[in-house]
Amino acid sequence: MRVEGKGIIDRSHPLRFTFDGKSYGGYRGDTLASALLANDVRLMGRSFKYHRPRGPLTAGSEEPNALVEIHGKTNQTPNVRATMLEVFDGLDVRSQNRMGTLKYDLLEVNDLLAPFLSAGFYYKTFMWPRAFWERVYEPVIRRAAGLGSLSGKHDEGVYEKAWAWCDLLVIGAGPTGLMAALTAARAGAQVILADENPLLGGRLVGDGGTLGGEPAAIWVAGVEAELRSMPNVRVMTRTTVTGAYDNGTFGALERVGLHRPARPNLPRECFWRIVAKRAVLGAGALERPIAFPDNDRPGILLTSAVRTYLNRFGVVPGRRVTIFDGSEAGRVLARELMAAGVQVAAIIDPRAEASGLEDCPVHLGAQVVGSRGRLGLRAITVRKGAETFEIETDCLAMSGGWNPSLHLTCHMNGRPRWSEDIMAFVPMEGAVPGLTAAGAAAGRFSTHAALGDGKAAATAALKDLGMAVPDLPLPAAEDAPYEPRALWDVGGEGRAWIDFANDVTTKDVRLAAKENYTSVEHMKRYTTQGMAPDQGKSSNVAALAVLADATGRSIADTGITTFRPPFVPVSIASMGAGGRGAGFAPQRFLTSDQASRDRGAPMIEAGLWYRPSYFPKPGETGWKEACDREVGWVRTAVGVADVSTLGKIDIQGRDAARFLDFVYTNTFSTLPVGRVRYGLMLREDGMVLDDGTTARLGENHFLMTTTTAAAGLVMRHLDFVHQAFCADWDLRFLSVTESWAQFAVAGPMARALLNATLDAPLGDLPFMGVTTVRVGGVEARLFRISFSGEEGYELAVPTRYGEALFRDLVGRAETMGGGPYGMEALNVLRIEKGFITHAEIHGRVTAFDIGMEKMVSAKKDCIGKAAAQRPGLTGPERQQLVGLKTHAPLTAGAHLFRPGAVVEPATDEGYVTSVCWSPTLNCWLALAFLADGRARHGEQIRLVDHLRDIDVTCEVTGPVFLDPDGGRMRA
Amino acid sequence: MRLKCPLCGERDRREFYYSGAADYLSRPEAGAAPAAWDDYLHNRDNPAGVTRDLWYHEQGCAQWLVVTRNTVTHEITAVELVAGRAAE
Amino acid sequence: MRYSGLKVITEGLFGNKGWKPAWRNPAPKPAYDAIVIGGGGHGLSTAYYLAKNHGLTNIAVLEKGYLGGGNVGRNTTIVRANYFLPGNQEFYSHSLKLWEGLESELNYNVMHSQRGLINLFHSDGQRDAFARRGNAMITQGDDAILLDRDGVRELLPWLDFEQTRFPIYGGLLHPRGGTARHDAVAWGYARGADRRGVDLIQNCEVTGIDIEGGKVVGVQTTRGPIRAPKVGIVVAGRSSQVAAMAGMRLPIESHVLQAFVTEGLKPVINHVISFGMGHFYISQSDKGGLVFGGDLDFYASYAARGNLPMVEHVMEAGMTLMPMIGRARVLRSWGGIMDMSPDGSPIIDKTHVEGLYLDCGWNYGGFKAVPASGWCMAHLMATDTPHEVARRFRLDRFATGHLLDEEGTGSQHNLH
Amino acid sequence: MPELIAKQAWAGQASVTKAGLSLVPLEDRAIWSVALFPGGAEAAGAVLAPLGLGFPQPNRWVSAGAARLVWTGRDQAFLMGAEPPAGLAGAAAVTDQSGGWAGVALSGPGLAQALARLVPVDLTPAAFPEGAAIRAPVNHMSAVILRTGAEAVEIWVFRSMARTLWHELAEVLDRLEARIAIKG
Repeated sequence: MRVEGKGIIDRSHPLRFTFDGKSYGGYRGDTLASALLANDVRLMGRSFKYHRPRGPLTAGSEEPNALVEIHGKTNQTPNVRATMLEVFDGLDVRSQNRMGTLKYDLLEVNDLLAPFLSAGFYYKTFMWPRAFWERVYEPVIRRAAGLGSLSGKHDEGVYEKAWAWCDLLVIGAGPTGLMAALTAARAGAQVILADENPLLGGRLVGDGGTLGGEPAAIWVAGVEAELRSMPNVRVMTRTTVTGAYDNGTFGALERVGLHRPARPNLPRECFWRIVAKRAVLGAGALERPIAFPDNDRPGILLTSAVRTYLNRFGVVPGRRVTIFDGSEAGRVLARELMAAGVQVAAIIDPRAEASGLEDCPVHLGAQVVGSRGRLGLRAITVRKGAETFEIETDCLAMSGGWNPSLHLTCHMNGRPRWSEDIMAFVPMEGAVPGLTAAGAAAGRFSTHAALGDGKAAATAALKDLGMAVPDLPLPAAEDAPYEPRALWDVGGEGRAWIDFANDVTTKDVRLAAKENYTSVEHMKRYTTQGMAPDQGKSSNVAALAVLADATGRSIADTGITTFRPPFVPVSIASMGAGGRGAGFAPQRFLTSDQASRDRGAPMIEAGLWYRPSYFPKPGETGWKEACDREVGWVRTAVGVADVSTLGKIDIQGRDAARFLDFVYTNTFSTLPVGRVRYGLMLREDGMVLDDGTTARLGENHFLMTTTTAAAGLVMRHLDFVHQAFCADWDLRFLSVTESWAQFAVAGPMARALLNATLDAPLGDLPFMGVTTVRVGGVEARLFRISFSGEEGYELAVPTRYGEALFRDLVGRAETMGGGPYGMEALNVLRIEKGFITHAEIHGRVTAFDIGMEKMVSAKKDCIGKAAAQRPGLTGPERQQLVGLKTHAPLTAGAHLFRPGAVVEPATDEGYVTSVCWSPTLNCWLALAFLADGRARHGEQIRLVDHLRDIDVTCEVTGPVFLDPDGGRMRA
Repeated sequence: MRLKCPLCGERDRREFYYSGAADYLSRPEAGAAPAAWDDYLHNRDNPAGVTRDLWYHEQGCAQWLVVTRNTVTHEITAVELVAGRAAE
Repeated sequence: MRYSGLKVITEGLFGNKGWKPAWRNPAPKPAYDAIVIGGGGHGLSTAYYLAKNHGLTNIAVLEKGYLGGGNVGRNTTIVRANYFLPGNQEFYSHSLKLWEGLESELNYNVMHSQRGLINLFHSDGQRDAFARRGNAMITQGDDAILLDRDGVRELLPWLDFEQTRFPIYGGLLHPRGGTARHDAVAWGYARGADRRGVDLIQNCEVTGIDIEGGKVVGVQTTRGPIRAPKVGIVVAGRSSQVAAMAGMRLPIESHVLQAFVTEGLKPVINHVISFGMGHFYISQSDKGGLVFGGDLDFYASYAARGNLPMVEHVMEAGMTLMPMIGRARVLRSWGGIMDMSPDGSPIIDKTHVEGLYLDCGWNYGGFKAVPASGWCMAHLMATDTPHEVARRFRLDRFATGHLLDEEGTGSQHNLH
Repeated sequence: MPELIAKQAWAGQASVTKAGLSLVPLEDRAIWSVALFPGGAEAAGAVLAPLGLGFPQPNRWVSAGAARLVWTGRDQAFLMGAEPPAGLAGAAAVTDQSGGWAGVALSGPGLAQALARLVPVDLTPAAFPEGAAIRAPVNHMSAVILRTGAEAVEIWVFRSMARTLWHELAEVLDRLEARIAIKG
């Protein structure tokens, strides 16, 4: 119910939302949980395993129970914490993990079957009959498990990623964080203050006490105003720091647009990478529940949560409140409730001696040992000595003490230390270099300690950074000593929940111990404690305590499981922002791109580039027809193709030739100026890295080409060889791939086309020659090289002329009975000629395997030469490049067997790497690797492709099918 | 993780390519015994502690770097240019 | 104690009070017939098969932490036999067959779920490479189906088929591929080994290997010296350190591999799916979490934790391939320490020390290998001869060039 | 004989103003890589001095009139907006990069916020002052970024990636504008 006069919600902004189709009212500033509780709705979810009715336990991001689905126009978001979801007009929320309605969930039957569903039960059954696992058991289990649902539709939401840098990152804007931020801000440091709530203040908001003699909210507002006015401070609300990574890098999730209706271009969330020189962890502490039978009913909350609902939202989750708390905090809550006109039925205090309270019965030396109420709390059972009695209540506030929020200090393997003083784990110092835990996060709980700690942590950090720090006065604040509590489990027969989210009870932990899953990690994994959406935030210590008790060890000796990033769950979409659609990798476009698209060419991806697959003509039925036509053009007339994607590396210096001799297997120092040579490059392990041609443009000037796919790889390799082994040589090189547009002109009429195009007729340019020419007045480079086997040239012009030249060349080719050709034709042309690509040089082949061992110069060392001589890389068992020829269709990826042999691994002799239908030779061709293949030309071999049901016999040939002497290229 | 490139300054790990231990800098002489090549290419101290390894500032200055760092804590204690070694 | 559905019911009716410890906590004896260093998946299965297949029961597993605390408890649980190089294909084929009988073998439900694994491809070249793989798998006796784009769409209609950056061309479906519950595998082998008399000794770190005259005679541990004529090193993640105790320098570099799990969700992904153009693979656990991962962080590390660049890369790849998972939230990320070898394949071999054996270099393929690795390591330790399906996993193959490089990326350890 | 019409990297691309930021495509200009050979610094310096350009320190750029010399790597700079003077040849490898790069100018009060969405380097004025130039990624693309004014930078990427660069920057501006709208 809503309490008048309490809370800092904006009552001037009423709004309406729906929960499970029913409309409710709330105010701006409400969370879904507070708004529903204000409407007396306590039941908000169903538990994971037993489908127990559940309401909120907390008022924060650690909420284990109140998880809901948000439904939008195009999508839905599962597992949203009702305690963090800010309501807005039109918000459509539905409960999840139920079969039927939230009130009548058919899977509640699991709760009756609980005796058979104890920890790890599934490891002991469902084993027979074997085939039933995938068919019966697993589908049933899977359907029952899980929480909310994804829609199965693409997430069309907008997400963002960003970077931020600062001197000091302050995590949490409670008293610790505010004081730390203010100290650093006044010192002039670059400060980022991040808090996951929409409001600053932390527990100062939830507890609503005083500071410096005024209501805490006034002090908070003053600090906030000052911080927001300073250019060196960035205040990030709704921002949870989710992970601590190396060298001062933090991940943080900002909920940018989740608290309001969707708006075009407005990110839902932004994932921040914050780089901080120093950080202060002022994340506060999380309160612990107490395990007693049936402690999970809606209406049973943590003391701090009840206080937050009262002070921040003006809401009480019931009308008759009881409090189970062994500290003065319970008394404070009782007074606050009574002052607000709420009835407090009783305080149950396990301590034998403690203060009383006016107008409220206090049961000392008592414990809550049970509860009643199917869909929400109606009564609790209290045991005091030998006596048990029931108290009617619809809201129980409980507190088992506090755990410092030290999660981030574990992200880099820091191991928290058990403190008997506060009966809790405290952070290991220095666990995250540069980060200091302060205030409650360090186990110092009073407001005064938090303020002082925040100031001290900031001061130390700034001194580290060499900055002068002003001495800020601390406002007077509560400084009560912390009363450590060690009541984890009241015992008793019923099921007492430890991990609400994963339905783990004290019995489960004890069973794990009994079965010798006694390592804390074994217990966690066997019971699944701590593996639910809340990562065990509220259950961790209680589980350890019960395990310690069951195994007769201390908690310190039992140890703790590790908290891993992220601190709160983070959407895949936010951390993957930018990946959707085409954003995963940059798109690279050729200068001829538009010209190719104008001709209807389908574009395919190749090494980030888009290249035309083929150029369709009206009346053609598919790619193959177009491809055959384009191949025909090159074989009989002339074809033009954009080959600008090949890597081009400009190499200069007096030692350039010497360098090429070192990185290529063959020799380049002997190459005359004006000539081009094919080169083979190895990795240091002896395998072929890449191949390509290199031209000598001048005595000390070379131009290397690489394959498209390996361009970056080769550059990195050359940089390594240069910098590691010959940095002092007279040598520089640079990629010029982007500076030149380069077009292959190939076919019997290539020279005629060039003569019509170039400013001066082409003289006697020999095969493998290079020269400078002019085209349209523009200086260009002309290489006489061929990847088709025909008389071929590659004409390169500065990139800005690429599109014009392509259109011109294609236009002229068409008047000569040719035209443009795409990747498909290019592939057929090269297979007919036996030229290899990365289909053949796939990283497992040597120069020997592809028949190029003679290209490895005996006269010099080169990268990869030594390792290539290992016995396993040169023996007869190596598979060698061959050609295959037949009239039946072939497939790449098929394997080769001797005709008549049984098809089994032992008889597998090789595989096919590339195939094509050759319109030139009117048969199917393949390149393949075959054991001892070079000695087997002329043999028949059986090609088996199980996947595509192909089984044909082929003739083994040399890899060069067409014009093996190369007469056409040299024509 | 951030590396302080001697030329570009401190940069995020995503700008760098990693290739392995600094052993790759000690290339055997041509004609060295096969065992020397095996060691060079394959065998590693692989310490759980301080190591020296090779990083390439691919998205920056294109320099190869020798980084001294701890494989357990990820603490980085030195970053040097591979090309600068000759001048040492 | 034998586990069964009936046992679960009777125990349930009587308050679950009769369950017995899954294994004992024995004190180390002064000597054993054989010692397995490492109580992870591979070590436990080695011990199990030493006892079961070779009758060696006076043996101990020495674990410095808790059983199953290494990579067997921090992987993405994928089980498959989709290798194409001789040496790998027969080994993983054997392993998958062992998986298929593991529940009844161990009387422990490891939840091996053969839900099918789909490797997507995004170009003609990738299709050809996967076809080569699929044909090798079938020749080996395993299963594979080549799906075209429509075939993939039928199974996974929610992939982004309109995505233009790396369009989906098709996929190689391996129907017998799937997942298993990782911890259960370690626990099942542990319980099975314990029941056959093997001493599983936790919190017992090996600090030295005793060698006399070229023969192993025992080990030094934090719980005292233990003698044994045969010692197996099965400590992926720490192989270099333990092998160094015997004077060996291994062809291993240790790297961190991250993995991720989301909050529980109702069933939405029924296969194991792998992206061909970025580092991303995913499945959904029986509990409902999406379990996924990518590639190494790529720098040598023993920290068992990673950094954001690979986290973001994996998430971006996921959003490229299947944007329907965008609103699932990552609950936890973690890292394992991978023994990366120079060809991406493992080592199961004798060493230069008589009686000292090595099982390491599992790169990030160790989980699915757990049964066969133990089977073959046990065979090697018991008979001093390599098992037929593991005979190519030699320690000297890098020196000799008899490589098993499935990725084709060469001797750089982190590229496999 | 063909008439080759040069095409600008950004032909047809209009400027965008949004979220207080202005995104303007830059005209192609002469770009020459000047990479010093070992020991070539002095000789190159002597040749460049008459142009009013000293060889820049790492992460800096210098200018004289329309000519700039921008650090781009170890002993390497890009000469932009001018043809290389004769005489550099023996001292440095000189390579034409003109037309191989596409540049945009981004300016306005939200500059640092926009850049922080794509570049993993602190480009706030204190860390990236006037006269600074760096090699850094813009999302997944390699780039050269120059501070050209108190609230202005130029970003140059490979020409083939121009469309991707534009798309990513335009998207950032859209989102910043939407963020501004809900603040108001």
